[in-house]
Amino acid sequence: MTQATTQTETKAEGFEPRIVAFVCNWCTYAGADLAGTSRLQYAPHVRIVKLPCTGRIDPLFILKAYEGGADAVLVSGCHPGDCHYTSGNYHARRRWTIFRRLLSLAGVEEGRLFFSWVSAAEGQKFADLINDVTAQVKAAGPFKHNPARRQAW
Amino acid sequence: MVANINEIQSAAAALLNEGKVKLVLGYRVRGNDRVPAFVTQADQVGCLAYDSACTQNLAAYLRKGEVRSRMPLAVVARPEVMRSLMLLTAESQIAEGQVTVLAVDEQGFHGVLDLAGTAKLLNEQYARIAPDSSLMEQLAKIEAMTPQERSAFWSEQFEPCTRCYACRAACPGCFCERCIVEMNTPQWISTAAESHGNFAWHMIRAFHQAGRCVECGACQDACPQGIPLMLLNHFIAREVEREFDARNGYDPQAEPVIGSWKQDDKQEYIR
Amino acid sequence: MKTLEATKLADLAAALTAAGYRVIAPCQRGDQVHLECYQAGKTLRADVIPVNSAKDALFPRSEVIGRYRFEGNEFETVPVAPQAGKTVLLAVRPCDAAALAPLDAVFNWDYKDEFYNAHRDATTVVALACTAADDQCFCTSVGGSPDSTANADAVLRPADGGKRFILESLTDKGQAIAAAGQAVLTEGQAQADPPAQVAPAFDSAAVTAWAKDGFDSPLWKELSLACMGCGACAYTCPTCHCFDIQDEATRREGVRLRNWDACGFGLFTKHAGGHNPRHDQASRWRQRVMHKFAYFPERFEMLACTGCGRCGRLCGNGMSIREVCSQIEQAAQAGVK
Amino acid sequence: MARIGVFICHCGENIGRTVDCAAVAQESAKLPGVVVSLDYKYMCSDPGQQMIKNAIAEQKLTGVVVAACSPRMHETTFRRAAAEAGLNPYLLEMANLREHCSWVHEDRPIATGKAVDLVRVMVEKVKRNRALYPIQVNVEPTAMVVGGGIAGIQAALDIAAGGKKVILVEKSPSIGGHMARLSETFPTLDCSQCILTPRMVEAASHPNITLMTYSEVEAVDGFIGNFEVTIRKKARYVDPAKCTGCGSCYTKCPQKKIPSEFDALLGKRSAIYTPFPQAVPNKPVIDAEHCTMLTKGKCGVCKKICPRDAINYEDKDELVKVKVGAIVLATGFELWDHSKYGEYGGGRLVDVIDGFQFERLASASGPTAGEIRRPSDGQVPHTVVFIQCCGSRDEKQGMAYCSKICCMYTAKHAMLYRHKVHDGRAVVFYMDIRAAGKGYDEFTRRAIESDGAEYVRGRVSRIYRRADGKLIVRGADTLAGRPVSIEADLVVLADAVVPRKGGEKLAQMCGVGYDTNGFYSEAHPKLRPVETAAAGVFLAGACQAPKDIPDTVAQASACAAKVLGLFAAPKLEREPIVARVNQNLCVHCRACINTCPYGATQDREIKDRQGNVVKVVAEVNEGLCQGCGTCVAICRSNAIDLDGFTDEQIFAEIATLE
Repeated sequence: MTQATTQTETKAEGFEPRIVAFVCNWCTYAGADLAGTSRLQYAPHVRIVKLPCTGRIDPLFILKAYEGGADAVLVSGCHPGDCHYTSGNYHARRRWTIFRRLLSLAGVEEGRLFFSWVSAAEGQKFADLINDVTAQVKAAGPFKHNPARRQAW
Repeated sequence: MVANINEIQSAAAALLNEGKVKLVLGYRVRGNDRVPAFVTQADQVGCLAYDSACTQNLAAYLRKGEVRSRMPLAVVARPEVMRSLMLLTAESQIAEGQVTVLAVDEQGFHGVLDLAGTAKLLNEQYARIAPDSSLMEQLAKIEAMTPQERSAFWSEQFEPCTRCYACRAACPGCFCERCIVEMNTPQWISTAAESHGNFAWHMIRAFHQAGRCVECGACQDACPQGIPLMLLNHFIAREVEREFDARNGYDPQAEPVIGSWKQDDKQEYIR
Repeated sequence: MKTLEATKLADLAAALTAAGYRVIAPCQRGDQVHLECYQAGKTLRADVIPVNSAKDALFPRSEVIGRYRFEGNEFETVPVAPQAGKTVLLAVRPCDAAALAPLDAVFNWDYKDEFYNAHRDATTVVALACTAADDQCFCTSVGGSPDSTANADAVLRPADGGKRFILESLTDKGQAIAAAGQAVLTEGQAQADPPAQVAPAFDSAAVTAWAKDGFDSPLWKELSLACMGCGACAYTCPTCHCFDIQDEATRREGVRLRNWDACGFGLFTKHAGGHNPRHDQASRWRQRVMHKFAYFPERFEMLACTGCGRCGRLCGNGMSIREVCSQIEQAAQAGVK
Repeated sequence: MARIGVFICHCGENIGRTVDCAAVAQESAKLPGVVVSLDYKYMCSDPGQQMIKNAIAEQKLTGVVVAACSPRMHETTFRRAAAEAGLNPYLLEMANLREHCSWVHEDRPIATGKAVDLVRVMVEKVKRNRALYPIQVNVEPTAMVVGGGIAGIQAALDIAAGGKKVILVEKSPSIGGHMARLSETFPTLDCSQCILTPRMVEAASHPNITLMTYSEVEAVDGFIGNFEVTIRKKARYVDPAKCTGCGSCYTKCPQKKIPSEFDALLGKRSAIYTPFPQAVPNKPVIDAEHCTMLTKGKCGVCKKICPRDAINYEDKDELVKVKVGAIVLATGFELWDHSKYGEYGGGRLVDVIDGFQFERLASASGPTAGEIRRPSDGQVPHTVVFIQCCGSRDEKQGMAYCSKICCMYTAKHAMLYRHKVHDGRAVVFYMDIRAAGKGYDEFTRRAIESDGAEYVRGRVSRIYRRADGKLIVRGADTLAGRPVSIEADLVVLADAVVPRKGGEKLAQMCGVGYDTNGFYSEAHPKLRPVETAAAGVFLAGACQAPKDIPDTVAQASACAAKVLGLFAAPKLEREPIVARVNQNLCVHCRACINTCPYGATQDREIKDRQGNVVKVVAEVNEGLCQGCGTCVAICRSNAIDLDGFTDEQIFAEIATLE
């Protein structure tokens, strides 16, 4: 109990989560650009890996990010119907639907994997999303039970 | 042994005698084991056996060059193996004319079929194969655990994995020329038989079964270390059916489940 | 005579653990028995042949053999010493103990393997004489026996109809075990149970002789038809010792790993340019048999097979080296090349 | 060995204010493989670019990272600079320090730390970039224009004038679109048909233009320069080659009471008909839904009467495939359905009409021959209430946006009414008057000041019909601050401009995006207003957003300029971001072939020297591939990779974030 309390305290104070985001070039990356041009301030913990389309996102990317110790992974692309490549996001969605369930079964807890649609026009949504994800991960603390994490060699 | 084993043997002999196939892939008895039999001469059919202990999925041999070179061939196939043949047809690994089916189940032999006939039989007789109830119970238990407990559970299960890939070798669906785990530029999955590599391997192996696994159980049977792979396979098959209303290995023309889409696929988890 | 009640095998393991040993013992895992590190609460099973061999303790499936660090464009290596703690292989079968001879030989051949030897030196072998065998056992066909004490520092012999074990110490290391386990051992008399009957399966000399000229035999294709090319046999084999060197690194540091590898894999001999001298499963199975029954005897005057039968017992595709060797012997007798 | 140059831009104060650029340059210099790391006030300026070019030459750089603004802004600029210095442009990547860092974070140390991360990720990526070379594709120098309104006609005429072939596809029997239905046009009040019909005729007779009326686009395959379009030519039941347009058939057709779409349902037409007298082509079609010969097999009058035997009741829809190099979408708009407004009668009050209905009433060729007579009883209305913003600027029930043209046409309607009914009273309810445009404000002022339209600022809350037939319009005059109630004979609603129903389908066929309202999305709201996300597909007119005629014509001409630019060279250079199959690894499971939205992954037979098929694999047609990478992620053995976003590059990026 004492230990648990100490952990809560440390995570409240000094925990700076590492969040890896996989985003598509045409919608979410552009939405992030718009957040920038609109000077919307948001939490600085997310690092974006840009792909042409969410369809390009292999589940291996997500595993790799966890393996490297990401506290959370965020995946974001064009809204259904808006895919620059017409259907990449639909393909991606099917993959995610199964893969997230599999990860959940394997012990990746709720709040470590986020999915969203952010269009090029949704700068505010992007900023809100980043803030919300960051706040959730901060509240949850470091991803201690990450089953994919590389153990120290 | 099934009662009408003689009928399997004589059907196999007839196919070989008539030159319709060059090889019959079946099972034989070796002590307490059931092992594959590769029968090329009609006078060898006496070794062919079938009972419920014949769990190996012989459809896996259809990727092996030494076996493919003996096409057209016949396969002794229980319903799950027939489903594998449907998957292999849908994924353009085999075609009508290359494979003849000697259909069996626990009751016995049900005749010689081509792939189209096999599809018909499957959909008429075996449209619903009830999953193992103990599997469902175990899954329910795991799903009731906290994430931490699940994480610990799987790390305990994957721990003895030596990465011998017997699971992959036994699976008819694992027909890649080179498995993703063997790709090394870049090496997504560590080949060291340690926690993270084992986790990634088992996650990706299971995921690559999405929309494809026919739940024959061959991978788990083949695993020397007793890893409960069917828990993952059944889970994925259940989710695929629940989310996309798809059941694997019934339609030789099926579009891949992962690789097709519907506009109204559920997405309540995407904000 | 030191004896141990059959029910107290786990107590012995606990005592040895308390004495600072890493105890590798046959532990219940699900419905299988694995040779793995004993921990309090685990059930030990001396009545079942474990699915895996003991070699993991001496030649781990993955071992760090090198380290390095990055700093900008700078690179430095970090010396790595073998992590070899005091280990006891408790109640391993004579066929597992027998496997130490070929392993010792190959790891001290043209190069003395620092890592293997460190593990080996720190290891004490407490063999368990077999009083039962199954239809895959064939130690007697490859020069072993169910009660062999070869390479063992001590031996546990089932006695009085399996009620207890007799512990015989054969070396100083074995004495140390007896000393460390004193609290759970009893001084007394017991009648050793008769060893298992392992019927000979084939004549290994005939296999070796046939293999000398058998490289190009068409028989390999037929013998290996069922093999699907996994590593289950090699990884459960007590003598198979092939490995692969892999580097894994982050941007800050990296390790060089020695991971098990197996000749059954198609990629095992695949060249970077795409050519594969062992282009089919037949040539890979030939290698497996030849290595154990021809090349190894040629180099070390011993077979690299101890007849444990694991490969046949565990193969998901029905391959068995025991059966293959019998078929080779029959072919040899029939004069088939 | 990689030799990477890193160039940090201050973007004036834009980056420099929150990111310590010098510190980022210093940190970047320590990264493995980085041989030069510099910061500068404006990297995109000439001296900035020169700095990069010099470093490429002097340091023999193998890769460059420019850490500046978004790559969407200046990637092309810097890649061109790299190319000029002899470095393959695809060996340059940008780290987005402005939009993704300095503009969104205020804390200087934090922003600086993140900036270092962003640079490091790109350094690791660029080390693994390969030189790529533009893909050349043939261009079929024929354009297809979808929609035969003024936008489509203008685009087609301009492209044709440029010497290139055009196929103009129109779904109704005649080109002309909405403009043909208007009475007069603002702000000059010249007769709409008088200015439009010559254009229609010109389009029909131009040797470079093929008209395909009564036709719809069924499928679009292919890609820029090489579209293959399937067009459904609907059955006309009249052979246009034989028909002279004499009109005997529709004069004699017994089915005469079909509401005319052209007349906004106020007039009637026959079952065999041309929509309006000046239709182009002036050849009738049979409306299969209403023709008794086609529905019941009884009648056959038109066939008997036709002197040229042009009637063919057996006519069938025909699918025509055409190859075109570019597509102009000019599908126009329709009016929002005001029946959603229960307070305005919910569409049940016949004397509450929309703008098009008023246009037809005012048109000399309309059902009332230009006299303003209300639909219910044909009486001349003495009080007409015009309500602007009906469905526009209404997030709750209607559309959130301003429909742009309603202020102007309502002013025009009020004027036309006052010109025709001199003693009539025209009352206009408005929220604001938006009359930006040449001569527009003067026009609305004229309506108010010279033509006596009464403008009431405020919303109408309710319209109902009194027993005597009067429409009672209740609302508020927000300037006077009092409720108003007007007894009207006719109410004209300025319904919101909305895109054509079903336009999404065409957009999806073409790979064009559309917004939540259904308007087609341009590639960039400011700088690429006529292009779309789908290369080779352009937008003209109100399908993109509400527009008046001059704006529509301007955009249509802009489309023509784009199309002619595309057709100027026989080959087109495309971004080399395409997928590639490693044929040694491919096992031909066909997952990628099923997956590709463009049909770019195809079967490929590998043959030995004797011509025997050794194996079949997947292959990517780089002309068709758009580089989305969906096939790459679907491939279980990663036998496909995507140039520019290879597994190796992405792996390195993720690994760098550890």
